[in-house]
Amino acid sequence: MSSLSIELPGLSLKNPVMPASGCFGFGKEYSQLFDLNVLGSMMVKATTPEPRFGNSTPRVAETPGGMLNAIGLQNPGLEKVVMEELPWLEKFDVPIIANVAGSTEEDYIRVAERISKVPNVHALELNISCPNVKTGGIAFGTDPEMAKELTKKVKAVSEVPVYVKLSPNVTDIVKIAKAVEAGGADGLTMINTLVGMRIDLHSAKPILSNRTGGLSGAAIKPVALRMIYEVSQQVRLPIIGMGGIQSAEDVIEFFYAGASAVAVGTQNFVDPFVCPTIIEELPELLTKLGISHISECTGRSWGKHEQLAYHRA
Amino acid sequence: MSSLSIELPGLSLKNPVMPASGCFGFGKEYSQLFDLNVLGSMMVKATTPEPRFGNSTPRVAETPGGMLNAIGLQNPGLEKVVMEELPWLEKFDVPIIANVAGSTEEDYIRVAERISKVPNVHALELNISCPNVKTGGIAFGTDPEMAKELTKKVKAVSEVPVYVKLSPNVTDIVKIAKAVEAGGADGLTMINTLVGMRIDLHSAKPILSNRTGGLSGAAIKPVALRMIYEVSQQVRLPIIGMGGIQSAEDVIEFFYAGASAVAVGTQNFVDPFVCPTIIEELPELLTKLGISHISECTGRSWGKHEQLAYHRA
Amino acid sequence: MRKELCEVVSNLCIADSIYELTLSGAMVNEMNEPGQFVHVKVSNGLDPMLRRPISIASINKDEGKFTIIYRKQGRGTSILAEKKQGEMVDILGPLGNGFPVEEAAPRETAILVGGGIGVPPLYELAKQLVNKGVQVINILGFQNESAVFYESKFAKLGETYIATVDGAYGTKGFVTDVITEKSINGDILYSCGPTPMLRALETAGYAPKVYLSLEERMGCGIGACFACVCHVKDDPSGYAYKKVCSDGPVFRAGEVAI
Amino acid sequence: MRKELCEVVSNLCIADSIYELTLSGAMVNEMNEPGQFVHVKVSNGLDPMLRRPISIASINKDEGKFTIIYRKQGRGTSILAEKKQGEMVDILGPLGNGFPVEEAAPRETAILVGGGIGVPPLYELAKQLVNKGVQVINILGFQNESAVFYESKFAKLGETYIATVDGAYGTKGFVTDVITEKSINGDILYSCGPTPMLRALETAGYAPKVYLSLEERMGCGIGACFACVCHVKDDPSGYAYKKVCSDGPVFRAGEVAI
Ligand SMILES: Cc1cc2nc3c(=O)[nH]c(=O)nc-3n(C[C@H](O)[C@H](O)[C@H](O)COP(=O)(O)OP(=O)(O)OC[C@H]3O[C@@H](n4cnc5c(N)ncnc54)[C@H](O)[C@@H]3O)c2cc1C
Ligand SMILES: Cc1cc2nc3c(=O)[nH]c(=O)nc-3n(C[C@H](O)[C@H](O)[C@H](O)COP(=O)(O)OP(=O)(O)OC[C@H]3O[C@@H](n4cnc5c(N)ncnc54)[C@H](O)[C@@H]3O)c2cc1C
Ligand SMILES: Cc1cc2nc3c(=O)[nH]c(=O)nc-3n(C[C@H](O)[C@H](O)[C@H](O)COP(=O)(O)O)c2cc1C
Ligand SMILES: Cc1cc2nc3c(=O)[nH]c(=O)nc-3n(C[C@H](O)[C@H](O)[C@H](O)COP(=O)(O)O)c2cc1C
Ligand code: FES
Ligand code: FES
Repeated sequence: MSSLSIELPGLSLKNPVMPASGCFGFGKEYSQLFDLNVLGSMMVKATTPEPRFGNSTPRVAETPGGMLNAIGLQNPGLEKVVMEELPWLEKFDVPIIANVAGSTEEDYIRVAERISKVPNVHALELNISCPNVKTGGIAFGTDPEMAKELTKKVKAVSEVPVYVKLSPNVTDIVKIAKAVEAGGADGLTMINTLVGMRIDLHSAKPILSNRTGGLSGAAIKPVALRMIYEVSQQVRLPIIGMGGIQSAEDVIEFFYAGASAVAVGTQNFVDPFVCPTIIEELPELLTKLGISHISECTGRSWGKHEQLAYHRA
Repeated sequence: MSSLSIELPGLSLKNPVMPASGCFGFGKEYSQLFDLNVLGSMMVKATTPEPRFGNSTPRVAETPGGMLNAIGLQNPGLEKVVMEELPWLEKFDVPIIANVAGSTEEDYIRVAERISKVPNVHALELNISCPNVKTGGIAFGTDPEMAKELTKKVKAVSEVPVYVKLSPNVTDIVKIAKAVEAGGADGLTMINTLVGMRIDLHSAKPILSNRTGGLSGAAIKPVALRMIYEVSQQVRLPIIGMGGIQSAEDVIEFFYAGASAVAVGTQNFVDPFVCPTIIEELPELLTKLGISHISECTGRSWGKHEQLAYHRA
Repeated sequence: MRKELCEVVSNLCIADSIYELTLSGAMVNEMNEPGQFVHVKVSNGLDPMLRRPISIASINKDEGKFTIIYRKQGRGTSILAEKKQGEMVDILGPLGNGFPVEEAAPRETAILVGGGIGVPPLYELAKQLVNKGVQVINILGFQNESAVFYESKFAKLGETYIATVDGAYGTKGFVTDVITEKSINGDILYSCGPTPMLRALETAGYAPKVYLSLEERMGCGIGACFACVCHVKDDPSGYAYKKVCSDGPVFRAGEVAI
Repeated sequence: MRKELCEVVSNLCIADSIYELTLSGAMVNEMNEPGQFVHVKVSNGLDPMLRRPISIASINKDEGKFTIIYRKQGRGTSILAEKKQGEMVDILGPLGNGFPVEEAAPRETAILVGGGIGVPPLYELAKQLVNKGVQVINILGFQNESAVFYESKFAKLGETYIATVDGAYGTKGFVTDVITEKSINGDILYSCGPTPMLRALETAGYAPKVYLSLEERMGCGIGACFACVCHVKDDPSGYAYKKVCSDGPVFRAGEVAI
């Protein structure tokens, strides 16, 4: 048995490391650099019912230890994702987590229903936390009642387990987590980006044409860890953790906080090989730390690891 | 007329740059390094009615581009601050902003009433946003109604203008800002720290003995800018901006976002001369940008500068 | 495309704030088109975090070297300017699609129009065109005299005109002023430079075929993050797009909205 | 106390992961007490951000140089280990209050007990004590043989015993085992090292006067941020405190809770 295999609702993963949604497209580009088969899973770009162009450029800005993005959920639309992007990924032995987005409840339901039927989609990630679109997105993720209702409705139509992606831009993330748990979510993914901004010194105008954007990268790691630490102690759902992960050490820190798997976002842009590198380094790091299986790390900072036998593959 | 002088409620400042509360003690230590008279103002360490020891150590942890602190409002208590610390500062021509903290409404009122009578205290900073204490602190800063009531009560006893320090750990910071405006605040200071966490790789325990702490430093700059940008467009109160400021360029960015003055926190630890350096560099930077007075920068990113004549000294 | 630690062969200041960095690495063998770029990690660690896209200015396959030319500007390029011979720099490349040399036939005339830090990729282009027997006319615009670089290198490859904004050197004004003044025309025009310049060239009709290299803020640099998209011109749906990093940075004039 | 760019004179690996960094700078003239420390900015910019506190191991006023010895551990000390001769390092110092040399009278015996990276500040202390005519006995504990450093330097100043945890070199066990085994006693004991070691020494009563150097995570390093406080011992109010950075790092045993 590998020290990295993980069982999560809908997902039998050879390892708990995957690229985060929006930071890896639908895998094609990175497949030119390494064999995608090494990945535990893959969170593909958000899909909406219709194709979207997203926001005007500039869409990214650098910040200290991080970056802002305001892509605005650009994607080729449900039809193309289901007919072209996902089938292309079938040649890899990688269960896909499809990121579901929209402006209205109906949008989410439409995408979830259809995309959850695609054979290599093993789970959905309900994106109720995108800060870069005018309607939908984060509005669902900051209101517990809306989050719960949406989760329920998506659960009702989805053929695969549903993970809900939480926004960190809330006063009480535990409240939202409990609401989506009550709505029937199978798991959580957290965190999406913090809303931030940069202003150009010379023009005095926001660098992003959308003005604000989502802050990601190493800078947000402590916020992600804190939220996972809090939520993992209050809900029973497994958490796929993300937010600033750069290294195998970071992965362990996320597990200690309470995560059962992790996703890597921004760091793919800095080092396109970050996922395979982390996957390669993890077993040795575990040995060094005297840990026989990575699942034993989950929640260790607050003493959860004793209860976790069921997580192992 | 200097290009840096600024008039704010209670504060006639030779320049708009000051150390942030908790990052400069009561000035004594830094006075060994430079003449405090260069400072526009000084936000001194939080004061509570009784002396406080604060949390156990470790109280600080480094994070990518930032740091966590969980000091827990350690301070010598109202009596000593009023009788020793503040009088010591009288030899400097620097109006002091006293940071007022507590566990209960009564605590805040007691400190505010007494400290606002000290001659060199020209304004209060109501700290309803400390994330590192079990009672009070952030609880007031995340509930609009409580924030408003507390502001009202402190205003009723204070002999100097009251600035309220906002917490970024909220879903809607504009709502809190409007509440304290309705409560009679004279200004806002923002932002306090984001709640974050780090876990030690070897012990698997949180690095901070308080487990979570407040994230400050460059990493949070984009979050601070975004919140100041949003709030400054929705309330009429002047804002003293802070969060990750490291340079004169950063100061201008905060003004563009909507700040009328700025405070520098964490960077004092990295470079104890950061405040005098920024103050020295600002006039030249303004010239380079073709700006004759720094107050013209306030809110420039959203077009406020035309209305701002009244801010000038 | 590969990620490689390339060794600094030299890093020279060749004009006011302009640096010429020559690197050696195996990726040279994959560099085929002029106008491609590399994505440079200027420092280990976080500060700064993102890679910087810089065009390939010159390729030397025999010696396994290539050159990039950049303006020292913000934090990233300032750190790059400090690199010393023998240091290793983390490079992702070659990236994108460059200028189509095959679109110019031998003995045809190609007009190469560069503005500021848009000049560098035209140098490798000029070399390859001349190699193929195409006649090149180079029109290079700079802010002022101290910013001029590579004039003599271009002059060796073909007629070369310089424009400076203040007129203290070369023609006063913009590259378009040179073209009009000297009544230059050709079979094909290639250009790289500031967007207003590219817009002017797109509509001016100085040549039947026009290729433009665009710039956009980038994340991944390889087509995965959707940071650098532009609209396809005359697209009724409004959601057709091209990525500057992987579909471009060079596009045929009229292909995308600039 | 001042902030100064100090030049690297040398930076040598002297034991497994242990580096000896010699710097030159005017702040040497302010270094009076052994046991003070400097606050080191290991890189420009953000990565890492905070300064690192490192004890002063040796002061050479004549040549305007001082030495610090550190274990390469995390990101900060790893970057420090890369510094080359001639590079400049941003140092804030000297900071804190060191070991009181004046508490030992000539011809008295001082026991110096160091553990691991607590050993360095004892070297300057030993020099100053010997200079004053105090007899020193050095007891230095290390993890294992490859971590041992400065043994011969200490031996030149006085009787020197080494303890290693695995016993492959010197006495097997802890520094306290050496003291017991050799029945060492003296008029004054100075120590720096891991907290459990300091605790053991505090209560053991090996000498009538005991001074201990503490470690704590720091922010400012100068007494302004309250990061590094410890409780004052036997304080009924519970809020009396000392700051390790500015009141310490050296305290008389019994003064603060460790
Ligand atoms: C395809 C392409 C080719 C390029 N070729 C060259 C070249 O050959 N020589 C050259 O000097 N410059 C070139 N540039 C521009 C170069 O990328 C920027 O000058 C550089 O990124 C600035 O980095 P900085 O750290 O100095 O500036 P900062 O302002 O500190 O950079 C902050 C962030 O903004 C981005 N950014 C800033 N300006 C630009 C810009 N003009 N274009 C894209 N991103 C920007 C940076 O990459 C970084 O992410 C090219 C850009 C692109 C897209
Ligand atoms: C007064 C004093 C004197 C010291 N003298 C020496 C010395 O002479 N030689 C030596 O090798 N070490 C000494 N240390 C310990 C040294 O400060 C740490 O080893 C160093 O900060 C680790 O930095 P890093 O970047 O390698 O580790 P990281 O773990 O990456 O550091 C992360 C953060 O934790 C802090 N930190 C980590 N370990 C310690 C520690 N043990 N004490 C305080 N802060 C820590 C760092 O300063 C930094 O802020 C001393 C500490 C203090 C307080
Ligand atoms: C360029 C970019 C695009 C993103 N697009 C999406 C998206 O489409 N759907 C989504 O749920 N999250 C999206 N995210 C958020 C990431 O999936 C991730 O939650 C966040 O970036 C934090 O992780 P990181 O710090 O490792 O990047 C995007 C992030 C970036 C940087
Ligand atoms: C060590 C430390 C102690 C702080 N103590 C206080 C405090 O007592 N009262 C307060 O209102 N804010 C306190 N803060 C918050 C700062 O005043 C400031 O709002 C925050 O650090 C963001 O600014 P910065 O990024 O420039 O540090 C403290 C911050 C730090 C790092
Ligand atoms: S930069 Fe990522 S798609 Fe072009
Ligand atoms: S480190 Fe700031 S008070 Fe000691």
